[in-house]
Amino acid sequence: MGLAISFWLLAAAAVGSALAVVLLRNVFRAALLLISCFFAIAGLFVTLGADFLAMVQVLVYVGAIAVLLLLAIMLTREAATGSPFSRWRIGGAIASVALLAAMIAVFRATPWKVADQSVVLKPTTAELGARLLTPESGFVLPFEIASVLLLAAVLGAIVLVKEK
Amino acid sequence: MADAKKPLGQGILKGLALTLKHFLARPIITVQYPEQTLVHSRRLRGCDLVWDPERCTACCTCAKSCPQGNIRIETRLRPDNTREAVVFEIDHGRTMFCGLCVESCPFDAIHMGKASERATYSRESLVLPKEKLTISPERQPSGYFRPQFEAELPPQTLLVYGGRASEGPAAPAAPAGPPAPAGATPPAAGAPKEKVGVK
Amino acid sequence: MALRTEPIVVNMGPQHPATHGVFRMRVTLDGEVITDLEPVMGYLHRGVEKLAEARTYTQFIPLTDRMDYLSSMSNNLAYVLAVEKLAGVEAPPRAQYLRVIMAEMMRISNHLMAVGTFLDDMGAFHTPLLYMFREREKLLDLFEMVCGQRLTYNYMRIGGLSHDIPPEFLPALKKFVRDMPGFVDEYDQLIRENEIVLARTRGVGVLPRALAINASASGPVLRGSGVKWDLRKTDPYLVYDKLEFDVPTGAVGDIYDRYRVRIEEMRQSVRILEQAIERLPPGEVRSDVPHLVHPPRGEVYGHIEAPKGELGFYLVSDTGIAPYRCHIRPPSLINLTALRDMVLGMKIADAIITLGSIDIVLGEVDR
Amino acid sequence: MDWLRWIIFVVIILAFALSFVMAFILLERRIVGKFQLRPGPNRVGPMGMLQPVADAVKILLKEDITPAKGDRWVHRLAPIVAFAPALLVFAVVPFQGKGPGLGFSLDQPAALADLNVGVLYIVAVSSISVIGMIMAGWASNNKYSLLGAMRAIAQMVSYEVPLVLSIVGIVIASGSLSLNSIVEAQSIPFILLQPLGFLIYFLGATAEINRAPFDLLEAESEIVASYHTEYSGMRFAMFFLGEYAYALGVSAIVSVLFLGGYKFPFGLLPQSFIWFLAKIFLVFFLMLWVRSTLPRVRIDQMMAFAWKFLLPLSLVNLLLVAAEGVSTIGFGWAAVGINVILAIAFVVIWANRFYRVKGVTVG
Repeated sequence: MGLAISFWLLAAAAVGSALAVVLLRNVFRAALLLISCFFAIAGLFVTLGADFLAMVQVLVYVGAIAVLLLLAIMLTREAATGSPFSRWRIGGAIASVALLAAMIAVFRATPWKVADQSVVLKPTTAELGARLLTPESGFVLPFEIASVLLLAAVLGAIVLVKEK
Repeated sequence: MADAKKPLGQGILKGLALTLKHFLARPIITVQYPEQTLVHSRRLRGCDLVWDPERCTACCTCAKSCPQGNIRIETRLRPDNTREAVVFEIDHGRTMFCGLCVESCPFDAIHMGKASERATYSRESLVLPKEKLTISPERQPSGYFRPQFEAELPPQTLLVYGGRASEGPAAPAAPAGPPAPAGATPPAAGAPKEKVGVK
Repeated sequence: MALRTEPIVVNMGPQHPATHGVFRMRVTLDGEVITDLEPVMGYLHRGVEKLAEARTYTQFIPLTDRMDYLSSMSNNLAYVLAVEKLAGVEAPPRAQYLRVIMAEMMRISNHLMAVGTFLDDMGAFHTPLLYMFREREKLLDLFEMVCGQRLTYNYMRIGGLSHDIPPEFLPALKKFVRDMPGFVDEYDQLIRENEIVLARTRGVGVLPRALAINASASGPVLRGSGVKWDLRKTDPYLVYDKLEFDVPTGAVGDIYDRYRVRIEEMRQSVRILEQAIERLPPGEVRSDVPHLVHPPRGEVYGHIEAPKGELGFYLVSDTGIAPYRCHIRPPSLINLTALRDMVLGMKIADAIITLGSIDIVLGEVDR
Repeated sequence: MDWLRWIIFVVIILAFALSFVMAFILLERRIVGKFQLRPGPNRVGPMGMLQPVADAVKILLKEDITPAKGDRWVHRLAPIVAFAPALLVFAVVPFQGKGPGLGFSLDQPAALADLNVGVLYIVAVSSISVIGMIMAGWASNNKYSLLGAMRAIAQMVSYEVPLVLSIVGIVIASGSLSLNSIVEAQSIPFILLQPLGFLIYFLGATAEINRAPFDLLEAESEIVASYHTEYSGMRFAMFFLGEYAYALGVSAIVSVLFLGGYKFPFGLLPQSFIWFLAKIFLVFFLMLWVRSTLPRVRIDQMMAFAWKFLLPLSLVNLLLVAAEGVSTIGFGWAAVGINVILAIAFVVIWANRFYRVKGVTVG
């Protein structure tokens, strides 16, 4: 019961702020609402019993990505009055509709596993770690590849900045 | 120039050691003003000018010597052919207490006051006519350019001696090196209020 | 799409915590880097030079107190020396020695304030400042003893001093002179080798030697750039030629050098004080100069090594009781003109401490 | 009755946080005053104890100003966003552990929620406050505020990295993300076991909460009051209290992670929240001591310090702890000896390297 109420509240908050992000003219406020959307999603993770994921959602999306986004906006001129790229409006609309269609198609095609009704709140961190890093689970290679990829990205960034 | 060969971080550590030493060992050096006061210099040019009508011959030297033109005098010839000041007015809000009038007075009729607490609520009340300029218990002259007063005033307390009086054999021998603790320790709350010297 | 960044123009002052008064800087920033700096002054202009024309020579002395209010005694001294030169009078020997004593006490007091506030600008949360104020208060006490006030002394007179010192002055000064080197060591322990101070100040706000000379800088700013120029040595006045002292100079001309020069000058001032106390002759402190001086027609430029640099008074006399024209060469103003060259390409935080290291007093800059 | 427990703890945490924040404000001024040979505020109440109250009353009576061209709503919300995370941190801080203690015994750890992702929670929550600062900096329509906010971002993003890496060492040593388990795991306080980690965490946290010598964010000599230049009255007070609440939070977290929280060192005395509070004061005193001695670093030096000094050292620390974890050394007294020596060696070597490199700090 409590979980259901919080789910609907968080879902409404997430959808509402997501809509506001798209519709607001003021980019800075849009970015702030994006943050609130991230929070709502973190809350949804909590209702699903994914505590680790919720914390990482806040840490990564709110603490890092959103902050960098805000930095970029602050460095932009006339951010308050809207995007200078509005003339690509039609193309943007087509792209988003296409993306939406693709996503709906994928959603419908995926065979979703439905958990049984009672969500048990138990620590997930250890299990996640085991899933990621034990040989049996088979995620070791992807995990390592991801880290190599990140390293390459970091090095690339350094090389790009280094020129002067 | 700092030596680049010294181990790194020792500068910061030395500073930290010094502040900690001060934190632990040094007494508080500030004077807790309303409870404690230091005795001013005997030559203090306080925020007052004191006028002695008995001695004044209304010669207006003070008014002429004032850089601000701040002393207003109107004089009158007495029947015995001497002069007296009918109006003698000083705007204490405008004077800069340079003391030139005191210095120039040939008859020692105007003195610097030794008061230092003269706050009022209005500028008008700072314009003092001659009735209010005379010597009174709260308007005492200081020894500025008046050696006859200077000798009677108490000696100044000096922070060099840790807030003690400036003369006499009691002046303590200097402990070599830093520092001289000054002032008494601040009174703890509720402790009897301590008076160092006079106001 | 071309990437371009726009500079921000930040207006610092006239009401700003770090501009030491009502000084204003229009700083153009590229991120945190200064690309342009335009000093704007005049907020404290009181027309002191014009006021001099409406005062007698003596009456102007208290107004000089209000120029560089952190070294009033030196202002007094520079002015009375100029007038004495103009009127052709000289102070008696005792007065000359006492003037040296006052000027050197003033130099210590001013440098304590300069270094303290400069470290404050660097963010050292008042601790060095308050340690330095501890000693400055003692000096102010001594000034109060001789002339009755702690800030605006009005102690020098044309042809001498207003009074002789009280008998208890010399013992107190001796005690101060004995203690002071220990305190200077304490300041050194606190900040001299502090790595943060070194990192912030070395190589920052550099005023090269040639530029310092061309900008007509003087005082610790010039000596920090490695120029051994001190009017006490190069154009001795009073009895400085009879006293032994060194002129500390810096090597690079950065902020650290200026800070070190000030600290070393304090030590040298203590040395001068020791000698001056020892040799202080008895006698009069004021030669027989009438209250209203009528100098002969002519013009004169008198200058001294004030704590902040060369303080000069240019006076023209038309034989009247007041100067026909008075012009002041304030060291702060001239040193300040080099600010822009020192800070271009630096970070905004460097500009603040560079300004602090020049040691300006707006009362003097704007007069 | 879970909800009853929650209400009780919310009240306890609020009372604890607010009273300690008040105490910290007073203590900071008194202690820094003592460092500077002056008494500090001692006028209001006995020993100046009512000074924070007087300040609060004064500040509440001030007019609440919003800049005319600022973003009104963002400007109003910013202090709340900046302040709230400071209180949220305390939700997972254990005041006393399960079992018998000094005076009374508990059947479960005294924390609002002993989250099993407690450490992550703290890191996540404390990274939110920067958004409040950005909002304030943006909405004030003031260049000082904007510069301050940009500094805030640079500072937060940089220092988060070594900060989290140093916590990972703790997590490896204790084998848990729950703060209570971390305290329980400290039969030897982690400050001895991981001195390098403590140094990195303390320096990083000092930077994150903008205290000297990393208080660039509110370098009043440069950018006046930074992001809260345009704030007044109640809203300014929230920023101000928030800063102290973070200082309290960091003191509490350092006590929990490195000093053994509510445990008396080496278990000589029974556990109690008293030790925890004492440790908080100790850490705070350390911050004040540093603040009253050191001048401020410059922005580029601060960034260099995070990336070129703290980050490599935190990686070294992580490697060291991990190696000890998998090897036979384990986390006993042998590790303490090795780590203390290695920590000093690494810091000295790396500091020399960092400091002497031309163009890094010495121009």
